[in-house]
Amino acid sequence: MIEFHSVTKRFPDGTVAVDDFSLVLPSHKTTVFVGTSGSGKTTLLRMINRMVDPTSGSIDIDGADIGTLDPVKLRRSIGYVMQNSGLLPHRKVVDNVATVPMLRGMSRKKARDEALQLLDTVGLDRSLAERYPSQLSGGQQQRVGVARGLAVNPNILLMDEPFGAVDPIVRAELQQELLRLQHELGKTVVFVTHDIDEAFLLGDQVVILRTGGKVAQVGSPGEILANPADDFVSTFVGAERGKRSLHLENHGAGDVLVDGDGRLAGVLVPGSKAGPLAGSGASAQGGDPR
Amino acid sequence: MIEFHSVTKRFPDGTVAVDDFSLVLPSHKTTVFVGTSGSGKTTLLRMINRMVDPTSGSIDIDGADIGTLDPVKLRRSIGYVMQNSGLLPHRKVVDNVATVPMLRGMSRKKARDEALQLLDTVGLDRSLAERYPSQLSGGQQQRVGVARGLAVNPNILLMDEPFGAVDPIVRAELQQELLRLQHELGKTVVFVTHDIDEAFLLGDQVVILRTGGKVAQVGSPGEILANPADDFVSTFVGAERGKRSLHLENHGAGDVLVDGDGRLAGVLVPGSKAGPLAGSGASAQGGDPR
Amino acid sequence: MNFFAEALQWLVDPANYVGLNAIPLRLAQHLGFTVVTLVIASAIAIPLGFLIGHTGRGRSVAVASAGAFRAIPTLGLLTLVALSIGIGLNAPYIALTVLAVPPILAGAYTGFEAIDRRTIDAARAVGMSEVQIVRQVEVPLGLPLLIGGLRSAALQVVATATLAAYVADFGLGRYLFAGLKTRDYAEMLGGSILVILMALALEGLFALTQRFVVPRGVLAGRPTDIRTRSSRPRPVMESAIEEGQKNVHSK
Amino acid sequence: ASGDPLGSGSSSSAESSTLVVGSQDYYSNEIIAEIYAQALEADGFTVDRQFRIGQREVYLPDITSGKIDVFPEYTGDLLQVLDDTATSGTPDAVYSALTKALPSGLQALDRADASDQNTWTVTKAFADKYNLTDIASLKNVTEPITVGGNSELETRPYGPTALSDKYGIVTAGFKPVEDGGGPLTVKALEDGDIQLANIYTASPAFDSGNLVALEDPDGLFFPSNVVPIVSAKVDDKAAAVLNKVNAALTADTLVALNAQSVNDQLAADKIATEWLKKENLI
Amino acid sequence: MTWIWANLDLIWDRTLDHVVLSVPAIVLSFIIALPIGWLAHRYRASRGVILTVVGLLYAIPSLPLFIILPIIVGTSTRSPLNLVIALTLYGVALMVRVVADGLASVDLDVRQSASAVGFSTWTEFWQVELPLSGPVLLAGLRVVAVSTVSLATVGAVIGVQSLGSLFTDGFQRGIQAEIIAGIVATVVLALVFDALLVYAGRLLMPWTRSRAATTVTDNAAGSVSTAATPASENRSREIAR
Ligand SMILES: Nc1ncnc2c1ncn2[C@@H]1O[C@H](COP(=O)(O)OP(=O)(O)OP(=O)(O)O)[C@@H](O)[C@H]1O
Ligand SMILES: Nc1ncnc2c1ncn2[C@@H]1O[C@H](COP(=O)(O)OP(=O)(O)OP(=O)(O)O)[C@@H](O)[C@H]1O
Ligand SMILES: [Mg+2]
Ligand SMILES: [Mg+2]
Repeated sequence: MIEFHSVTKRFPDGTVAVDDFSLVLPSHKTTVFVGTSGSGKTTLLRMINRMVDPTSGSIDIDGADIGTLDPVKLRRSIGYVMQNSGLLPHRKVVDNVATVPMLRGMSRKKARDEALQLLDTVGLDRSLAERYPSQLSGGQQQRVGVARGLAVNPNILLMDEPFGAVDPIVRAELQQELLRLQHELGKTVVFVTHDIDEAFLLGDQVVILRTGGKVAQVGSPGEILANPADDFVSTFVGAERGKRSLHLENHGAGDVLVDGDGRLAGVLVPGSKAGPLAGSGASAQGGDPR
Repeated sequence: MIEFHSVTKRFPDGTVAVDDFSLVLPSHKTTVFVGTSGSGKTTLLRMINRMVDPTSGSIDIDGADIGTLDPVKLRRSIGYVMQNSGLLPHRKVVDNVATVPMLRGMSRKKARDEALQLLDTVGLDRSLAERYPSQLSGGQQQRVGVARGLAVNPNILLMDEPFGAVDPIVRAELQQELLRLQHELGKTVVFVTHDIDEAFLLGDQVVILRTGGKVAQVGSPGEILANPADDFVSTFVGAERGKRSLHLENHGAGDVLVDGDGRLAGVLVPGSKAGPLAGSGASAQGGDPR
Repeated sequence: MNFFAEALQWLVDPANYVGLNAIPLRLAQHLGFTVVTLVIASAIAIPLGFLIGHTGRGRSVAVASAGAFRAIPTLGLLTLVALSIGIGLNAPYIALTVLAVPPILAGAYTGFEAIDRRTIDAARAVGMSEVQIVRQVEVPLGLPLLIGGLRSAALQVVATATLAAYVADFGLGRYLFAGLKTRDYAEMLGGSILVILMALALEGLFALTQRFVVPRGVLAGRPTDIRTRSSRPRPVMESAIEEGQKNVHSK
Repeated sequence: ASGDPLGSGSSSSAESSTLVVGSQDYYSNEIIAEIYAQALEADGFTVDRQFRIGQREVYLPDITSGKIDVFPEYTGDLLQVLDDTATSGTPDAVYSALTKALPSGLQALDRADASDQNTWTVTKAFADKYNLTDIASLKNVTEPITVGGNSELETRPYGPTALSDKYGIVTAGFKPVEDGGGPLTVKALEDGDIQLANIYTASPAFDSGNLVALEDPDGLFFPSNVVPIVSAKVDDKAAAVLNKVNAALTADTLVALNAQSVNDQLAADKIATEWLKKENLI
Repeated sequence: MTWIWANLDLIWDRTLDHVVLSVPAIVLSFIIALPIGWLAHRYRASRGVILTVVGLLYAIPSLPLFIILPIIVGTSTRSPLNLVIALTLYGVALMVRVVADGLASVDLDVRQSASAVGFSTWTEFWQVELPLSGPVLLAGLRVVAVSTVSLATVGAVIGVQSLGSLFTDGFQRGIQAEIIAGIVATVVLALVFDALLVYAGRLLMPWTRSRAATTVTDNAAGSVSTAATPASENRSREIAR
């Protein structure tokens, strides 16, 4: 469990990135921070592994104030995945994954063996192990990034827009993969995105931030969509713009669902392939990944 | 009207970017090329203003073979907007917009005056005119890019992933803006994107390309969604993955529409705010741009 | 260090400010020599560098020969040239031009190369002719690196122009040679200090120019609300479908 | 300085029987040094050659500090460096002045007949035109005379100032050619860039017959005979060897040796061996 | 040309002398520049001062430096050590800026992710920043190597034997072949050093090789490699004279 207690972050240049932020992030669940650029998502995330220290307030992990812990040790115990994977370009894939275990003193051989297993876990062929990151596609790089994040079997996994830079189709795949992984592993995931769809798909708890590091709304995806707290949230989730208000339209070959922008959303099918979504659901249902 | 007649492009290194491509792009309509990376979208687009010359085949604009025209003159008569706006970093916003008219011999004063009006057209405050591009946000830069594309009042506007690099929210705004503009101006727009949603929103005619420059399907958004030509198209438009198959789900505060991935798509509303979509529709309906 | 004290004394000695060997005269000669050399070298290197930078052709040849040129010992070249064309300023001009060309050339073409390809592509796409692209886009945007190249060339030429005095009654090098041969170290050190001061002054001048010619838009303020470039890089594109299939196999 | 790991410090090495022979960074000087070295070796001495160690300003400290045991020098040139008040005179006078001026611990052995001294030199054509024979005859010249040579020439007691003071010859200017009267200076003379240059008597440039060294009846220049400067480590036996060699070194010999180096492009050691054999010195 | 065939052993000896002079200078420049460049990179405030002071060294004409250095350092006048020290000074002057720029060229994302996964400052420097600035450092080192080799010839003037001795001697004796041999040998030696450095770079930085082979359009990697070339070329502020 991660707890933010009245955390404020003011950067030396005066920017208030996070303003009096308090929140509990439950264990084994995914919390998603979502918001426009500059709303303090990254700052919040990075305070958890002390890449950034709060100006005031405190953060506890499982009851211990992280301000009292050694930052380097703390970081080695928390998985971190970022956009563009943040892999070390001069190390082979397998060595990238083995980096943190080796920093923690594991022998190179053992760390590499475990790294190979992790490649299986994230669905990467072992034949890629001896390549350099630049020789992989963007989606593959992100998978390696996730594998590295998992390498020390951390309880907490921080993900900063991990799928922000990949093709939409690959992104959808990676999202499903993450749902599957999370279903299996049950980590405490803190996920940052600027894509509300992604937030709703992945988050058990979604935190909508507005510029200046203020919380606009916290809740499960269903709660937010059904009861947006204010106009900002409505706009943000697209409810107001009509994006979320779909209607049926006859359209040559059959009925299609169209949103308020005139955008085709899909077709209405009868059944319910998926289970209930409210509250905790998202991770419990995989759908068909392909 | 732009016509591709059996156009093939083979690059010196042997890559066949476009393979025997024939298509008519109707005037005053938007044609969108959509496809994964490397499918030849950009190459197709750039053949229209002779940034790339076909290896074989020919392209006619309003009946004239462009192969016989002077490339520089041709380009000055066609608007071009690209990702990251392609603005000249060392010129102020207004001078960027005035560039092409001045190249065509317009006086500086007149070109700048017209440029200021164009800023209004694309919804930019005139106070930004004296800034440098790097002092603008990404969305503002793209608007300037569009203004520059419109500066010589071209019949044809080529747009290469113009909104690929901006925030999703800003992107939605820009898309609406483009719909509005197109409604007003009725240019022949050729638009490249890798985002199928964007293609369906903006395109009167959508061309789905597969790697190797082959056409997978051409048609209106409705036609494609209702009758995907093959598995590739299904996968690409997300139909197969279930993304487009929405179903109703009860969900605490009310019924919501959920797709096959378990992703919340929105709520079903009765009315029809929008006109018919099939064939020509998209540009006819603006929604609320903001 | 009384050595330096003597040198300072030499520098302020009024006797060194009169006649044909007066410090101001030597300074003026040295500066003139440096400027002329830079102008000649620029006349050769800048058009060539622009050509290489604009077309991208001949780059590897330029890089390789610049390396070789850099390795040519200037004193050796100077004497060799002087033996065939005689004493006077011509041989030093030639030798020093050889010295100054590589950095200017590199500055010219790297200046062009450092420009975002998309900017040039866009300029071409909106209908600029090649000449217009060079003049209106590449030259202004490439200027900072070109000035940088000129700057390092100037630095080298100022210091090395002392060699002009090897075969001509010219420049601050006269103090160095005269001081060396008569073991008048105060004169030699004083001369060196003058060379260093002139180099410093040129450095400052170039630093200013560089600041002045950098197109303002390139430096001007940070992007305001949205950070397109840094936080939203162009999606890493790939053949998504193919990758999907690969993954099917791997599972 | 003694702790210098890369340095020339063979004087600190254990083999006290080894004699260090040095030479200027000048081919002619190197030939003489090579001759000394080979002669010493032929007599059973061990020799450490430290040749081509720069100009006088660089190596002089090493000679005075005793790091070099044998060094071929030139009487007049060295005397002027050691004593800037010295005046010119006959070769013997200069030689004895030098022996007095040498710092303690150093010794000048017998001087050779061979000398390599400064001259005022003009081209043959120029000499013919104005009927020049000695320095004083320069006053026949009706065109401006530009002087060329190393920088220091300008301020030397035999330089342009002396020409005007002693002979009333006013020169038109000074052009430095920092090659010590080498090929560049000769070329400058031939090109007419300069009319009067300082060239050493032993220069093979005189071989061509295109140059004329003006006579110096008034002793404007210091006679500069070849002389070995030696340290205390050079014992009588070694000194005898060197004196014997020096006795054989005539003025013509030196020019011939230099010509071998320049015209035949032979290396110094070959020239030395050949000459020593020819003179039956080894 | 006959002179060259008759004196190959001499040319070879002078080449060895030249190597002995220039290699220590090149290595020392790198080692000394590393911490100074790191300081300039790490502490923004110190950057201007350090780079200016170091840049001043460029402007010192080599000839007087060779003469004055022994007086200041206390070495013997004609000790090769003087030359090595002087060459090192020039090399450091060049290399400090390169090190600072090289460290700055390391992608911020990579650095941040390294510290995010738990690299300590020290480990991060050695295992991440230093290797990743490798391409820029290499480019700078190549310029240092070439100009050091060129500059070492000036040693001949102060009695330190090197390939420069060939052209001073050839000049005195009017043997053109010898002068040309000296110049050519200098250039060839410089190019050999350059090639060795490039080769060493390939060995030590295998990931830069693989990049060319890849077809993936990776923005981060692309920007690093393209940034490296022009920037480092621009850093060609060598000091051959
Ligand atoms: N080191 C810093 N120094 C000063 N200001 C900073 C720093 N880091 C972030 N900021 C500012 O703090 C605010 C929040 O930044 P943060 O990176 O957390 O936003 P974000 O929500 O992650 O945005 P994005 O979606 O662009 O990644 C922004 O205004 C940003 O400019
Ligand atoms: N100048 C060129 N030389 C060689 N091959 C090229 C060139 N330009 C493009 N290609 C190749 O042609 C193919 C099509 O490229 P194109 O840029 O048209 O694709 P795209 O659909 O626009 O991709 P993206 O979505 O990445 O922009 C690719 O395989 C590309 O590598
Ligand atoms: Mg962020
Ligand atoms: Mg493209």
